[in-house]
Formats: sequence, structure tokens, C-alpha cells
Amino acid sequence: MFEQHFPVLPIVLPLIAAPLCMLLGRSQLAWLLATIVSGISFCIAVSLLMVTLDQGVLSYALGGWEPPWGIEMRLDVANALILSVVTGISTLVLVYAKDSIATEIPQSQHTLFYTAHLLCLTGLSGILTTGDAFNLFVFLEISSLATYTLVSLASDRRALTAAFRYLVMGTIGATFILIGVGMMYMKTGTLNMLDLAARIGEFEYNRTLNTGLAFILVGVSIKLALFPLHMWLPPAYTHAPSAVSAFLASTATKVAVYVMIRFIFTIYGAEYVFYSMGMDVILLVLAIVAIFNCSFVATVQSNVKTMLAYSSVAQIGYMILGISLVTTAGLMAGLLHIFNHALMKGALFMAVGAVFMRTGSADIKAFRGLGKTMPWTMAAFTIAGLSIIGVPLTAGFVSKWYLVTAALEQQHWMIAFLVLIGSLLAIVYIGRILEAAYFKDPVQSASDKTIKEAPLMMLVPMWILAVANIYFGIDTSLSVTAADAAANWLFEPSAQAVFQSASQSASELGAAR
Amino acid sequence: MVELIDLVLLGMLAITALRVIFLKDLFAVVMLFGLYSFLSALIFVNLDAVDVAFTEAAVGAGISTVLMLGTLALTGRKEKANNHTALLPLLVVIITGAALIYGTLDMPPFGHPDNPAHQHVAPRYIEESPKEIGLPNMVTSVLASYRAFDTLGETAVVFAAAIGVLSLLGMPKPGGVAIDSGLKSHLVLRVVAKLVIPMTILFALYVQFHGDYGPGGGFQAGVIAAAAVILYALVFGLPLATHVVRPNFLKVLAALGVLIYAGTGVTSFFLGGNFLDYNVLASDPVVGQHIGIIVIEFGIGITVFAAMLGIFYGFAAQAERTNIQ
Amino acid sequence: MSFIVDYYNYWIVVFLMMAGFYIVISANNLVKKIVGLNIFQTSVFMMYISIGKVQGGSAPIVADGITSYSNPLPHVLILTAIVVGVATTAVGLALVVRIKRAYGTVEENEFEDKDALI
Amino acid sequence: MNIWSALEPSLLINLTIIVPLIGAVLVVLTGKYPNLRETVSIATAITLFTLVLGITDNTFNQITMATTWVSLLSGLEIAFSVEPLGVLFALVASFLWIITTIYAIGYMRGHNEQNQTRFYVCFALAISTVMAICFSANLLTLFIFYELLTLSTYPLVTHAGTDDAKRGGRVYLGILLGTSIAFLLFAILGTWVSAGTLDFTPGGIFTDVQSDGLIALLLVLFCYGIGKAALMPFHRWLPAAMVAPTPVSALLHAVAVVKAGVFTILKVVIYIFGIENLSQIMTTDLMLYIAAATVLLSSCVAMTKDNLKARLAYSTVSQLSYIVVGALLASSIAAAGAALHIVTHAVGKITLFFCAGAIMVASHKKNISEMVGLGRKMPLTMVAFAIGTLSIIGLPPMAGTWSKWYLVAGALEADKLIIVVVLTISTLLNIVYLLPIPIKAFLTPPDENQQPWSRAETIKTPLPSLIAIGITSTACVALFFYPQPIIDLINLIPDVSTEFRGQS
Repeated sequence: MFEQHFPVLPIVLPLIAAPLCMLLGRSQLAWLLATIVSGISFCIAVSLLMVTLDQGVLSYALGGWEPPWGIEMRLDVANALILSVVTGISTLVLVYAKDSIATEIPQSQHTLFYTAHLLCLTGLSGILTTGDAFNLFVFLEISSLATYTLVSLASDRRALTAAFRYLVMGTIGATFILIGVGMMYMKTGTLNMLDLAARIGEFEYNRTLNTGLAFILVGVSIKLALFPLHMWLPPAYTHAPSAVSAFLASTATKVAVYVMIRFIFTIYGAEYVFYSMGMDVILLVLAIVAIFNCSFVATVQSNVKTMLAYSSVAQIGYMILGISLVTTAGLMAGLLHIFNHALMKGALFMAVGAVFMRTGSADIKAFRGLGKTMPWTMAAFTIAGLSIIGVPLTAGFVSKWYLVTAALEQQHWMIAFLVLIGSLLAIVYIGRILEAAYFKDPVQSASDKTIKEAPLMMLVPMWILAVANIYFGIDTSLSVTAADAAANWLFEPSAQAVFQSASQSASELGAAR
Repeated sequence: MVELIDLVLLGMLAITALRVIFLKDLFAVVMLFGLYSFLSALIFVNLDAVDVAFTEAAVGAGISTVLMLGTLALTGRKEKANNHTALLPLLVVIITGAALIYGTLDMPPFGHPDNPAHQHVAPRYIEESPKEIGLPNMVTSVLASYRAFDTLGETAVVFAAAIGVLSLLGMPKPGGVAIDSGLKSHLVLRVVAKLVIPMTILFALYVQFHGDYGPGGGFQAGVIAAAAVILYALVFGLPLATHVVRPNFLKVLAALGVLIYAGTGVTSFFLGGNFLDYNVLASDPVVGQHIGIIVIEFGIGITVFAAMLGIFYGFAAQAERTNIQ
Repeated sequence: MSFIVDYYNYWIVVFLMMAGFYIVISANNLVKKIVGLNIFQTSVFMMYISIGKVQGGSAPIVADGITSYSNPLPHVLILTAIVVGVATTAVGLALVVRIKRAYGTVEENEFEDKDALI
Repeated sequence: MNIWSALEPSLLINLTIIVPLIGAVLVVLTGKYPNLRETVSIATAITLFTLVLGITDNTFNQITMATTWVSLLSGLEIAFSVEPLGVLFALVASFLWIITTIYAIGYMRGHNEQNQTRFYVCFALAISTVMAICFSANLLTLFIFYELLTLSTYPLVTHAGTDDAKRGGRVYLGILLGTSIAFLLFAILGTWVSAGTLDFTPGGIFTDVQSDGLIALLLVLFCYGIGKAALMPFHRWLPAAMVAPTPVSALLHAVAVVKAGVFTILKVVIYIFGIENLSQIMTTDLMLYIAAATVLLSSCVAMTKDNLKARLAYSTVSQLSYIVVGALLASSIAAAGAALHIVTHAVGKITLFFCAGAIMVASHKKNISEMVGLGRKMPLTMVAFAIGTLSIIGLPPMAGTWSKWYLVAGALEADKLIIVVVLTISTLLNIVYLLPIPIKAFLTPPDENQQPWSRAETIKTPLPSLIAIGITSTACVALFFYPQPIIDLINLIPDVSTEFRGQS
């Protein structure tokens, strides 16, 4: 009987579960509830993905008020895909977290951790699903506030400064988005995304709308850590508890990338953003610089979490690059990489978390000799690392393939070449760790306590992601079909025109009242 | 006339903001910020946004300022001089400002009734909401019904903040030894406080349930009620306050408020409506709307009350700790 | 002249926003950063409320004899945004308190120096 | 010859890839019992060889064999199909795997190597990927297994685990992965986007649609992208990989890995560009001369190396470029020579490596200067070494004669006299750097100052190793007198023929 409510459930379920967790008090029960709810959300998200692949768009009017007067939840293939990733990773991270946070967060804070995690999930699902520009801001802030809390839960004092920096940057970003939404509202009188799209489409070139878009893009770029606005990300991912890093690295920035896609393609329309404002060149240059600069910085880090964080910023460059190509193929490659990168970074951060748990450090020195002492963890790390590099038969290869193909189709030979060169840097930074793990003897001080393999509850989610990296590197039918459908839907003006006219008729209806 | 008042207030705001930039005394900075909030609340009144003004005064000038002062008590009131070059920030600000000014050039003129913002969605709220929802206060109608999901999100944000502060600062142990508060010895203060606190709580209840008709609502009510307890804690000491309103009770309340709100939405599921569709709550849609709004405003009220008070407790507990040390 | 009358409000608001923004990014003291953030956000709220103003309108509460109301929608949005703002402020200040306890200072350059020593 | 005729022909392809994998699993399972483990290894190797023989038989009978595994990317599949060039390479690799396994038993035990199970497992994995490379039906499949080959041989290169091994491994992985991702993948993507297909097609897949500049660029990218062909300046990985145990060097770096490189180049030239079209491409000559330069330069470098394995490695670099030269001469007879050189160089070079390993196990000597007079102590080994040397140089009655003959003939057919000169000089250089080793070993008496060889040390050359050396050196001779089956197979390759076309 709840099928028609599915679009709103991935938001509402964790939102209800969060206070319940708090009321339960016992951390074991809170963990169980959080995991179950997250798992149910994942199932719902997957069924939504299937439905959207089949039928196109699902719209859900909250409070029964039809858009644009009420708030609308809108699911298409693109956000259903990312929603599946987010809820799926969340579930895995929660399974992983039970043992992981036991050593990293004081016992009394565990319930708070699960509560904050659920709130974060609520926020991320809300951002993805909502069809209302202001509602997006609200959910952005839910997820951000929960994230600041999650980051600061770590016992390292540097987590506090990292969280504070994140808070300041995040709030500036959110406020920029608020300014942008205000300017859009000022010119159009509406907040519903499709309605906005229809009304913005009537303007050829408008200075207020341009500024609004610029502010939104800058704000979102802060959230997604686009170079050079990425400086908050590495400390936050480095010092956050491992489970939090794993969750954030594979979901939070991806959601922000989706927000950017949403604003560019759905609301303003590719033509307005790229041809009238020339945003594509700016994004392209920033993406390339991000890939090279951050990959290079990653190669010289001694802390593996910092290294992975910089690698994340570089990988975000690939996604933005896909967007900036302004073709269906490019957008599809970007979306595909969102999906695949979540799998890789999730597994990598989980592996590092397991190492941190057993050795008490995420420094590259701590990895020495782990190939023997923690073989399963390091094997998962290796698989995900190969995926980051883009070795064939891993998910990373698939996204790289489509990205380069998209660039070549536009005759951007140089860009295609740079993308491939960029992935060589990944060989360097992943290779350093593998070498330490498999070829170096453990440092002397660590030898007095024997390092054991990570507990099963951490290995299982890690390996699910590692195997997923291989599975989606071989059987690409699901990921590629979904990304392709999503890109086509976002890009095809005709597909959206149907809905625009629908919303126009709705507004005429409103005028008639 | 409106424009003139507006201009004067804006000018005062500009002066305040500039003073904040250059002042090194953080206590003065925070007080100026309180002033800034008050002035902007006045502007909001002047621009017909009475609900917003109410909230800004209660939050900006009230809660935020109290929290900032509490922080200053723990961190020191002097900003240290530093030899940072302010060139880069200045450049960023100038570019951003220039972009914004550029953006204003195509803006619709200030206050013009034909502006697009007043054309599309808003007229329906103004014209239909009294009939559809049955409330005179359109802001409440939009807030609690048309855009109720935003407000649910807002409640979740408050809850998230409470979680954050709780995890960062913890809660005071209830019923600890009362340290003599400096304020306690002031007889006048105690008498006045004893008089004011019940009135404030009464007012909070009025705001809570009158929000449908005039300015106010669950959020403002929650803040005011929290302010009453905060005043009590300031005058009579934290241990007594935690005796009256126990920290654990606050946790339950904060969670309960969100659950009440979300639960209302889920109830709509079972009655055959969409999430947060109040029409199905009663046989008559307007009555249903009314029930729904009262219930969710109540949910907001207790979450905000509990969260704000909890946040204050968190800061106060830290201050207590420092005092003991 | 009408140009100025039409836009002076927005321009001053922009100035206020930028004053707040400047404090955020230039302040070295964390409390002051938070104050700046609040000023920045409050100024943005003013922009929204300015959008909602209708000349000759009155507060959007139904009353007899009034035909023109200001736009209630921006008011609703800003109510939400104010709450979001205070929530952020509370978490930010809590972080400041913890930073003070962990580092003994709330000046950004000083704790950066202390971390550099590790 | 075909003992598998009962099976569906296409199934044989799957089996050639899967049998070594099953072997690897069995090796892991039997890891605790060395004798059983080695038996499994050899049994697997022999099974594989019979399978390849079956495929060869089918090829001669013109039976088409093809199979598809999965559809990887839109319009692209992991697919396999048999063509004569692949069969040739598969034959060489699978036959020499048997021999190397026999040799390895003696070597690994004699040398007391650690982690022998891992060694045999990776070995089997590498062969499995080589089989997949042989039979790939399109560039994507080839690329995937090319990369997997790099990865599965990496643990073999770094087998010793010493600092040297790590450094060598880093260079190995860095250059091979680097060139393949930066150039080969790029070239494949460029081909895919411009030609719309990656299938190996006789006569090539490019049409008039693609611009000349593009094709010229792609040729360069392919030549350098296939780093395993060790074209200068991307040859450094091969000497670096010599830190590996000798059986690894022998099979992988005389046969499987390096030949996978030149095989890929031949395959790309024949089936992607088309030999007929090659002379139209403006960069063909450029790459040809780079290959020729590699031939000469690496021969010169080889002369300076005292370490035997290093000298052999540079010799390999030089010999690989023979094949590249043959491929790029745009002549059907040169291509045939190149294909034949894959076989003859393989048997010749593996003999030399086997001997080097045997010397190391028996006498712990690595440097050539210490091997003076060794012929008296290890006569069999050094005779085999001499045979291998003659074959590499290309003197009758050794197998190397034929491939060099066809290469020179091809150069003449293509009117590239300079290549003829290069090949001649290179032969002289071969003589200079290889022949002195057996000559000194036999003819020069041992140095007075050196520790005299005790009889007890030298007899330690393990018997399995000696058998293996015997087989390969016999093969060097046998292929001179009886090369016809191989040449028949080569003549089946489209556009490739050992017959002179005459002036046209």
C-alpha cells in the first residue's frame, strides 16, 4: 500500500529513525535500528530506480499540494541512481561502523553517532529527491550540520579544527546558494525546479539570473570541493572517524555534484549555462587543474587518509570534466563515475579504517608488512586501488573509458590524453601504499603487539564494495544503462519539454483560479 | 515614509557592521551583533515581515547573543592582534560584491507590486490560503501546510544542532552542588525574575497557540519558553535549573517533537493522503488543516524548546566545569 | 533617480553582506568568524524580505479592509533560514569551545602553528 | 595430432584460457606437497599444449573458432577468435611453458627459493592471460589481458623481495602500466571513436574516412603504447625485470611477456592498419627507423654489460626490434620473417636464459668475466649456450637463420637498403657480444687468481634443468632442418607470405 509513497520514504524513514535512536539510548539497539532503516531505504531506492528506468519520472506532491505551490519530490533515473548509491553505501558503512567506532569514539557517544548518521542520510536523500530549490537548501543544511557533528566525533583534536573549517566553508557555500536561489525567485516568482526551468527559459540573457547561477555554482563548488575551493575537504576526511570518512567520501561530494548537474541541466538548461555564459571552459580548466594538482599532492602525502582525500578531489575533477564536455556522452561518463567512484572510495576508506583500528595510525609507515598480517584488508585495498587507477575489468576502467570516449567524440584529443596521464599519477600514489604493504617489513615499534586481521563485521562490507568494483567492471549493464538513461533524460530538451509544458498548464490552472 | 525609515535603519546597520570589522574587543563585537539583529528585526517589521522580525529578535538578539557571550566567557574577550595581510579577503569580497551589484542591475524594482516574485506562486497563498487552510496568518499557512516539508526539515536541523552540541559539549549532571551565582545575591533581580519567568512562559504558550492568527508559532514559542528557563538558570544557578528541567528529559522532548511532526505526516499515509496532507485528518479539509497545523506547531515548539535549552545547558555545563577548575 | 530609488535597498544590503563576508574570511578569531557568518546570513535574509515587500501592502495576516498584502513566501523561507542559521551558530560555537579546550586558543594562526609541531 | 577432436572447436579456446586457471587453483590446493604440486604444474602444461595442438589442427583444416564471453561496454565484448598468428604464438608459449616448468623444478629447488607456490600460481595465471592475448578477437580484449599479464607477472618479478627486486618491480610496473594507459589505451580509444570498431579484421579497419594525420598519430601511439615490445626509449623495464628468478626471465622475458608485446604490434599492423596500407602512413618510416636504431643501440649497450642476464636482456631488446622492423617494413615477406622470428628467437633466447640460470645455480656466477673456463666444468650447459648463441646470431644450422633470411628479404622487397645494412651490422654486433662467452668458456684456461672450481660444485646443475636445456637447444637445430609446419602456419596469415611477390 505504500508504493505511491516510495519517493518520500528514503527521507522520512531515517528522519523518524534518528530521534528514535536517541530515545533508544542503548548503542546496540540504535545500531540495529539505523542499519535496518538504512537497508530498507536502500531497497526502496533500488525499486525506485527500477521504476524510473521503466516509467520515467515519479512526482510526489508533499502535503497533497500540487507543485509549484507545494513542495514536490521528483525522482528520475539520475537521482534514483545516486540515491541507491547513497543509501547502499550508508547501509554498508553502518554495518562497518559498529566495530570501527568502538575504538575511535567513546562509548557514550555511539548513540549520537548513529543519530547523526541517520540525519546526514536524511539530508542527502532529501537533496537528491527534492524538486524544490529552497527545500534543497534546507536538506543541504541538515546533512551539513550532521556532518560537522560526525567529523568532530573523532578523538583527535585536529578533527575539531577540521570540522570548524568545514562548518565555515560549508555555511558560506550554503549562503551563496541561498543568494542564488533568492535571485532566481526574484525573477521568476517560483521555487519549483521545473517551473523555474520553464520561466528561466523565457530569458535569453539576464544579469540577475547570471549572477544567481554564478553564486549557486560557487556555493555548490564549495560543497563538492571543486579546485580551488577544496581546502576544507582533506583535513575533514583525514581526521574524521574512519566510518565517517568512508561515508562522506563516497556520498557527500557526489550528492553535491548531482546538485550542480541539477542546476545546470534541469533548471538553467545546458544552452544557457554553457553557450550564453561560457561556463564550460571555466569548469573544464578547473577540472583539469584539479585532476593534476590534487593527484600530484596526493602522491606526496604520508597520511593515507589525506592521500585518499586529495585523490577524491582529483576524482571529482573527472566528474566535472564529464559535465563540462556538454554532451550526453560526457554527462553520462560523469554520472557513471559518480557511481563507480563511490564504490572505490568507500572500499579504500574502509580498508584504511581497518588498518587504523589495528595499528592506531593511518600513516603510510603503519601499512608496512600488512600484506602478511592483514591479507584480506589489503587485498580489498588493492582491488579498489586498481579500480582508482583504472585497470581493466574494474569499475574505474569503465568510467575512464567512457570519459575519454566522450572527450574524443568532441575531438578534444588533448583533454583525453590528459585524463589518461592523470590516471598515471594514481599509479604512483596507490603504488606507494601497496609497496609498503607487500614489500616492506613492519616498523620495529609496532612489532611488540601482533597485528590481527580486521573483524569480520568490517571485512564483509569492505569486500562487498571491492567485489562490486569488479562486478561493475565486467557487467556494466546496470550502471551504464542507468547512467545513459539519466544523461539522456537530463540532456534531452525534448524529454524535459514535456514536463515543462505540464507545469505550464499547471500554472495556467493556477492563474485561472 | 517606509522608505525613509528603511534607509535610516540600513544606514545604522552599515555603521554597526563596519564597527564590528575593526573592533578588537569581542564582547563589544557580540553586543554590536545583538544590536545588528535588533536593527534588522526592525527592518523586517518595516517591510511587513512581522513573523520574521519576531524570530530574528528572539534568535539573533536573544539565543545567538547569549550563546556567543557564553562562548566568550570560556574563550576570552580579546581578539589578538595579528599581522595577517587582509589583501586576499578584501579582493575576494570586492569581486563577490561587484558580482552582486552586477546582478542587481536586472533586478525588478524594490517593492513594486508587479514584480515577478509577486505574480506566480504568491497570489494563491494570499488569495486562497484563508479559504483552503482557514487561517488568517498566511505565513503560518504556508509554513505549516504548503511548505510543511521545509519546516519539517527545519525541525530536523534544530534537532541536528542539538545532537551536535550534545556530542561536543555534553550535558550537565542534574542536581549538582549549586555554586553561588553572582547574580543570586541581587535581591531585586531575583524578585523580578520570579515575576517575569511565569509571565514569559505564559507568553510562550500564547505565542504557540495564537500563531495561527497573529505573528508567532511553534518556533518562536519554543525559543521564548527556553529563554524563560535560561533566565532562571542565570539567576538561580544551573543546578537548580537542571533540577527543574532535567537534561535527559530534554533529550526525550527534542526527539519527541520531531517524531510528532513526522508522525503527523505518516498518519496521513494511513488515512490515504500524501505525506503531510492534513486534509485527510478530518472529514472537513479545513478542520483537518487546522488539526494538522496545531499538532505540528506543537511538535516544533517542544523540539525547539528542548534543543535551545539543551544547547544552553551544554554551554553552561562547560562554564561550570571551567569555574570548578 | 528612479534607478537609485529602485535599487538603493539592494545595494546597501549587498554592502552589509560583504561586510559580513569580509569578517568571516579575514577574521583570525573564531568567535569573530561566527559573528561575521551571522551578519552575512542576516543580510541575505534582508535581501529576501526586500523581495517580498509590496509597496502599500501590509503584513500578510488577513485583516478587514486591507486588500494588498506583502508576499508571505519569502517570510516563510527566511523563518526557516533563521533557524538554520542559529543551529549552525550553536554547533560552530560549541566547536569553538572545544577548540579552546584542546588548543588553549581560538586564534586560527596559533592552533595552526600548534598542529604544525606534531 | 588433435586428441580433442571430440570437443566443439570453439570450446577449445575457452579451455586454453581456463585450463591454466584450474591448474593455478590446483597448485594452491596442493601447495603443501611439492612433488604433487609440480606434477600438477606439468600435467596442466601438457594438457594446455595438446589443446593448442588441437587448435592448430583445426586451423589447418580451416575450421573457424570464435567465442564471446561478456558484453563489457556498449558494442564491445570480451571475445575470442582464432587466427594463424595467434596460433603460432600460442604454440610457442604453451610448448615452452612445459619446458620451463621442468626447468623451474630443478632451478627453484636447487636455488632454495621462497614462496614457490606463489611462483607456480602466478606462472599459470600469466600463461592463461597469454593464451587470452593470443586469441583475442578485438583490441579491447587484447588490452584487458595485456594489462592482466603485466599485473600477474609483477609478483614474479619482485619474487625475491629484496630492495633490488622492488626497484626493478617499480620500473617494470611503472613503464608497462604507464605506457599502456597513456598511449595504448589512448590509441585504442582513438581507434574506437574514429573507426567505430575494434575487431581484428584482415586488411585493417581504417577507411578513407579517417584523416591521414589521425592514423599516423595512432601508429605512433600503438608502437609506444605497447611497452612490452621494448622500443627505445621505453625499454628500461626489461633489464629491470631481470631481478626475477631465472625461469621467470626465461619464459616471461624471452617468451611470454616480450613476445606478447611484439605479437600485439604484429597483430595491430596486420589486422588494424593492414600491411597493404602501412606504406601510406606517414609515420611508418619514422617508427621503422626508431626500431632500427633500437636494434643497434641496445646491441651496443649489451656489449658493455658484464652481468650475463643483463647482457641477454639488452640482446632481447635488440631482437624484439627486429620483429618490429619486420612488422613495419610493409612487406608481406618481412612480416612473415617477423612472425617466424617470434618462434626462433624464443627457442634461442630461452636456451641462453636456461644456461644462465644453470650457471647461477651451479656456480653462483652472474658475471661474464667470471665464466672463463667454465666450459670444462659444465660442458653440456656451455654447448647448449653456444647453440643458442649461433641461433640468435642467425648462423646455420640454427633456426635463427630462417627468420633473419626472411627479414632481409623483406627489407630488399621493400627497397629499404638501410634496413639491410642495419640487420647486417646488428648480426656482427651479436657476434661480438654473444660469441665470446662460449669461446672463452671453452678455449681460455681458467684464471690463476680465481678460486678453482671444485667438482662437487658443478655437478649441482639439477637434472630437470639439464633436460630442459637439452630440449630447447635441440629445438634450435631442429627448426633449421624442419621449419615447414611453422612456415605453413605463417602463410595462412592474411597478407603475409614467405613467397616473393616479385616486382610489381
